[in-house]
Amino acid sequence: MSHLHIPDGVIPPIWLALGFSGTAGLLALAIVRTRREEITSSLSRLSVICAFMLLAMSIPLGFLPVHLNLTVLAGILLGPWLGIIASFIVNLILALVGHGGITVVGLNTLVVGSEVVLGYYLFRALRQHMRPTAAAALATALTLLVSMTLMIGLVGLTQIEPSLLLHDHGFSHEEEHEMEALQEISLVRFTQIILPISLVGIILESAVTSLLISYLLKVKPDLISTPKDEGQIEDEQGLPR
Amino acid sequence: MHLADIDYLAFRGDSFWHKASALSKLIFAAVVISVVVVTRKPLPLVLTLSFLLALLFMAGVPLIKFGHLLFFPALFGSVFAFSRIGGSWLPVTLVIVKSLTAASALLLLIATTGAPAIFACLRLIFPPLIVDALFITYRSFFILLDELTNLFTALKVKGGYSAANLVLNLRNIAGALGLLLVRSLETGERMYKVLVLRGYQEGLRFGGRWYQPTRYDLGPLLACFLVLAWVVIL
Amino acid sequence: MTKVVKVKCLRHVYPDKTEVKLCGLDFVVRAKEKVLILGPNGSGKTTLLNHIIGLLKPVEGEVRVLGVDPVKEFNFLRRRVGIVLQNVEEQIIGPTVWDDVALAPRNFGLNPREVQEMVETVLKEINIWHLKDKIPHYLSGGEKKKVALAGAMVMRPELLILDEPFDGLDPRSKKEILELLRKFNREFGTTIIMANHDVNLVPLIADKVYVISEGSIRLYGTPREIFSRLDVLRQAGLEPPLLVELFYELAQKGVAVDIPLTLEEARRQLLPLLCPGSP
Amino acid sequence: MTKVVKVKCLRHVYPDKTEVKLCGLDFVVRAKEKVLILGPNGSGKTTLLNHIIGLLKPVEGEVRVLGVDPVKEFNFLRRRVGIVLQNVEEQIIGPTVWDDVALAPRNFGLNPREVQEMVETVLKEINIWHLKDKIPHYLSGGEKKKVALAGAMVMRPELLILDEPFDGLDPRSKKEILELLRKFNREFGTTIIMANHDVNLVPLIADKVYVISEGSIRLYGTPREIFSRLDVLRQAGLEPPLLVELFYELAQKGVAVDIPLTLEEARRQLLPLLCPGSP
Repeated sequence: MSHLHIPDGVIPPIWLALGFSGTAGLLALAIVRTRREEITSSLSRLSVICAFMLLAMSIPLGFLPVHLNLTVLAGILLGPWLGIIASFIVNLILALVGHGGITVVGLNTLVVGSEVVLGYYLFRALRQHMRPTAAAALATALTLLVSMTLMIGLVGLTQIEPSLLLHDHGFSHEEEHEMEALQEISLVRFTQIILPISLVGIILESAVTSLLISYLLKVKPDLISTPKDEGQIEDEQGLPR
Repeated sequence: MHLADIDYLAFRGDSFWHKASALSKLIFAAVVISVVVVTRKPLPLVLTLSFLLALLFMAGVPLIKFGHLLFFPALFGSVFAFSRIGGSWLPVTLVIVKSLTAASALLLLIATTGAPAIFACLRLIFPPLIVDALFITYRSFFILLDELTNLFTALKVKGGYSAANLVLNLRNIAGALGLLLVRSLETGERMYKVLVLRGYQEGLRFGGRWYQPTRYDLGPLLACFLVLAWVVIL
Repeated sequence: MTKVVKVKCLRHVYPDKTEVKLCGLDFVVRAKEKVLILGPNGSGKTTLLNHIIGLLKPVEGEVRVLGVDPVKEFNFLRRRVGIVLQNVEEQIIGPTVWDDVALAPRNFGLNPREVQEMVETVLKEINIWHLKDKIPHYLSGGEKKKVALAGAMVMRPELLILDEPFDGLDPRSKKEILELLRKFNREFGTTIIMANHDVNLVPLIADKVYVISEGSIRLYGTPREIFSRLDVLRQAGLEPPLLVELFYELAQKGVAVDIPLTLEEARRQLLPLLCPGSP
Repeated sequence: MTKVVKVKCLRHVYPDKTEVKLCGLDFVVRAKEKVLILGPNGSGKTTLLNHIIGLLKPVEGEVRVLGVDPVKEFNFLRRRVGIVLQNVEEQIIGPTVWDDVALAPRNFGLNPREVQEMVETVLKEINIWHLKDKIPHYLSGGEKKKVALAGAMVMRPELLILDEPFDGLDPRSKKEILELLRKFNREFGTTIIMANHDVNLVPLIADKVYVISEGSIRLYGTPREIFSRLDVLRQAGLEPPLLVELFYELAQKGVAVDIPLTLEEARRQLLPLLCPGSP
């Protein structure tokens, strides 16, 4: 489960604000890093990968209520810093079409951004020990498991909201007590709803990421490299800076 | 996600709301969203939602076609609401109304405003690199969408896509996506060349005359006023 | 002869409300014919083909392919109709040439041995057996067209439909593809429908030609009949071949020549008129 | 006349170790010429153009454009050379036609009034002023070509480079683009270099033609000179126009005709030979 499909008005403002400030900080760092490298090349690559992610998400997979996200793939192809920018752009565009609330973009960027970064490093580490396709599958599965936990944690953290909501409207004390009692169970309930869908999603996502990496390795092996290697290839081509 | 359909609607429509400038519509959307986040009063929220639905109708947005864009936020809203609040209906309804209201406000914005005009306004708050990337992502999306459509047609005519056979679909879709990925990266390389040749400087000044106010801006501004008024009064 | 395709006064409305109408003459293709649909870009050629393939459903009008409605019987027709779409880059999906050509037979659930045999046969027929393990992405434009053609012909279709099959090909590749199409038509009796905007192809491949412009089927006939109506061709935004134009003008000046379809025909007519001494 | 471009025995090695060599004749373009590079797909046309543009750096050989090394003086040349690449879709980057055409002048830091004026002028010259607020993905192929041409011409370059500018265009759009190129050349003295594989274009646009095949510049000359060497053309995998071929054969049979470049020329030569009575 990559991004949170949480609509606006569910999560309390304080968390939204925290999400946005965290994202703003990360983005600022990422932009500074990107500008140190070759910006035109980064920009075009970043943009097509964002577009590709958006398209991959829009493909119907049949009857399943999940869609592809390909965040780990984005991490592998873009590296952590550009990957964070990509997370933000994709989330912003998704939010504009009502896929996840606009106020949740900050939090979502943090969740997806963590997937991109984690995916990138896991893939790099695992690649030393196994075939790249296996590394991609494993990196994706691990990353998504971590991010799912993160998300459930986040929902757990932010769940004070409904009771706040009730206080304001002067509901009876019985109802409030009922609420408090329900709080702990509710996280479990939420997990029960989300978990099966997420697991199917994780399996799909890992399989597709691995297949795509193997396709890329066959057709354009030079594209799966760290951004630094790329710069060297371009120098050889004599592309001007 | 119907990005392309919405884009089409934004460019072909010519209602009074289409004619207002992007900035005024963005302000209206921002006002509604802030109301959604901050207020807990049911009546103004329901009023705002009805108002938005009316505006969508008047702007010629086919709600039957884009209804799912409102339905999904409502669905996810209710998943969260039910899992946390349980059976009491009022707060659950409130959460659903909130998600619907916010989603309607965004739908009204993007179905009547070309994405480039919105991106151009975002220049006021975002760093140039991000805005440039938004513009080029938007353009790339449509270039690649054409390719993806062609890939799917090719799959269909070779019997490679059927609603029932998931394994077959996945295998073929992965192949198509692989090709699309390679093509995307190459498109990126070619765009890079084009940007270099045309002297790219950070901060593409795209977006034409987005900031020019028109008399139609009265619409969104009046709407802002109305929404704020009933939130404060009621 | 049996009618393989019949389209009667088609009207289609795209989701964006663009309307394409294809009335005028009926579009009829008989078994074993090679039919060329000529028309400028945007005249409705691809819309017509998409209806025949069954990808689009007409708002009005009738479409019959091999006796059935192509929208309702989409899956039935998929095994019987081979299709080469316009953008060859975006229809070669398999990671290798072999995989791509095997796509359709695998999708139709044939067993591996059959698939193996079919793919081998068609690759050899098209003379691209040596490419079988190549990655399609790195093939030349002409080779890609051949792979797409193999993918369309692998199921041995009765009807082969090609949208702009010669666009972007250099003369040599164009010739090779033309030769292959003629061969399939001759040896297996494959009916062929092609859409194109290049009038110079008419004498090279077409038995029958339909001229489409602005959503109307304007003209139908053999190449010779088509070339005797230069006015309609020009009106449709199509340039007649220079050789045809030259002879048309000569004929109008009173020289006793017919419109030639080939260089050979032109020479045979001119030589005796010019130097009576030569054979 | 000044040499605008000079390329001498080029050798390039791509990152994947493919080597492209372009030796043989020197490639020289003089000011205000319209030069066509003819060759089949894969013969090295695009590689040659990329070196002239400065996108590629030769391993061996010399490239001079407007007197400078295009790789070293890339920024200097960018304002003076307009470029239309093969894949027109991917070079329209702006969200609207106006924005896209304004891209280069804005990037080069011109003030908004100048930009406004330049864009307006070029859009009107190319007759696409009415498209100025359109979104690129709703344009037709021909319109996209024109937008790309506007983007290349907006800075009023001394040199305009086009890679396969007519691919996929129908006759009418082809004619319009040809007319525009001739106009720019005539009115502003723009030097034009085009790569193409369609021999039929030679008489329509080229002052000088280079024939490239298999990494070698085989032939150089005026259209008439090129057409008198049908053997080299055929060897290079290029089909001479039928009209040229007809007259070539007539001449070989002893008929006193020259190779015609246009229909008009052909008719003027034939008519007196056929019916001495007519004017």
